[in-house]
Amino acid sequence: MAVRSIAEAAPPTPWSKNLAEPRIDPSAFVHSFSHVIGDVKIEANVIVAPGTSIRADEGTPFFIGENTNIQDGVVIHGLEKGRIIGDDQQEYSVWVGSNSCITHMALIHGPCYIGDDCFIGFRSTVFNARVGAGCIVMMHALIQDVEIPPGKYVPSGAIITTQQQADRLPDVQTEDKQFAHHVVGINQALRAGYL
Amino acid sequence: MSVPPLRLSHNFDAYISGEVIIHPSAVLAPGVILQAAPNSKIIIGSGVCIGMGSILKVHEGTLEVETGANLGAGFLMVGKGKIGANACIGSATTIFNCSVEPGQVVAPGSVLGDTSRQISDLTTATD
Amino acid sequence: MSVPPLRLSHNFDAYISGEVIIHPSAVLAPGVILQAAPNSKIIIGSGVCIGMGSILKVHEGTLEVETGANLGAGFLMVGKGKIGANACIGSATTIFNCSVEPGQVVAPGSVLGDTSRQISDLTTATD
Repeated sequence: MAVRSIAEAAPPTPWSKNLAEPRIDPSAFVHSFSHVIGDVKIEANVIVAPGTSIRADEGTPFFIGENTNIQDGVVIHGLEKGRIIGDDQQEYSVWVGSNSCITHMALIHGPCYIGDDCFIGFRSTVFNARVGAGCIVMMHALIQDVEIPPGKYVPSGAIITTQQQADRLPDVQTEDKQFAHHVVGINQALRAGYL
Repeated sequence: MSVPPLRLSHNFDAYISGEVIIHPSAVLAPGVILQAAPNSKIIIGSGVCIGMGSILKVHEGTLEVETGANLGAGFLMVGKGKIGANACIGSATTIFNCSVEPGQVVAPGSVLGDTSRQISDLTTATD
Repeated sequence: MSVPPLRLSHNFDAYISGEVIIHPSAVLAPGVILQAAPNSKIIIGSGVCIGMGSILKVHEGTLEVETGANLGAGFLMVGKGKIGANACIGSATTIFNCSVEPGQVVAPGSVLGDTSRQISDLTTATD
């Protein structure tokens, strides 16, 4: 489905005079009730649901890898300062890998790296952090100023703000994957409404 | 427990899709999203008040909000269930596949119906 | 405590009089009455949700409802005071000349700020 007029150039600011525009793969679906602003690269088969705000108007650029799913009410934004290194060894304000799921009302605030095959649960916040591939973060969690190794599980309500806490997180288990898969499955059912 | 700050929606319209029945006296704040998948529905009763940026989604069965219920700003409900009459749900609350009794008050920032694995020995894990 | 049943107003519109400032993202359910006397005012913040048939009146000073607060159906507030951000007030609650802290939860049917004489040996006396 064609991207509509919601993909906008970032407004000129004191720190950025160029009006970068989003680059969105034609196979991606960006709902008309969402905002994608500035230097945002969106890869194949990504879904951006209604009510999301992906604004590269301060920290920039953003990358969203293929098959990743950005659910309703998600906000992606970045601080002016601070960059992370993406999987292509370039600098980004926000990198989200492939086959990940950013669920309803999550806040992804750069500088921030989220690897491939990650699940970020309802209303969780990731800010100034790296979340390694295959991590599952449940609901209402806060991840800030840490680097979470790949394959870790963050339970609902956890507040992970020191590296020591991050290093002690348990590994993802099969039941965690099933739960995350269930939540993603719900969204697949609802997707019929968009397309 | 930490929840992202509430933000003002860019969209002053509500986004409604699927079988959604809203009583004419119910009010929806800006940026509300109501979405029912095929073979499921959402029913919003009389006098219901739904706060800014709330999201209600159901993928199977019925999600019903009974008369006089108030859903605070940034409310999120996913899955079937019933919010009882005159219930009052604090802002930034998440409800997953469950119901709230009539007249009940739910603290802001709560999570109801979360059946994911809890880790008791993380000192950082909260209730 | 016994409270009369809430009923849906016949009038879907809110009645507003005096200096009343309402953020555009706030929502008022049907039958809400907001009334500020001369030299007093009412301020309703962003994302606030005011349930059906609620009445807020101030005769001197300021009555403020902060961002994200949720006032259940049939809420009554008389006099100056502040309902703190994200507070959640159960239905049919009465607040008289006092304030509620941010994030606080108030049970339905509560009375706050009642300084009238209590009679302890009446079996009908409530909490």
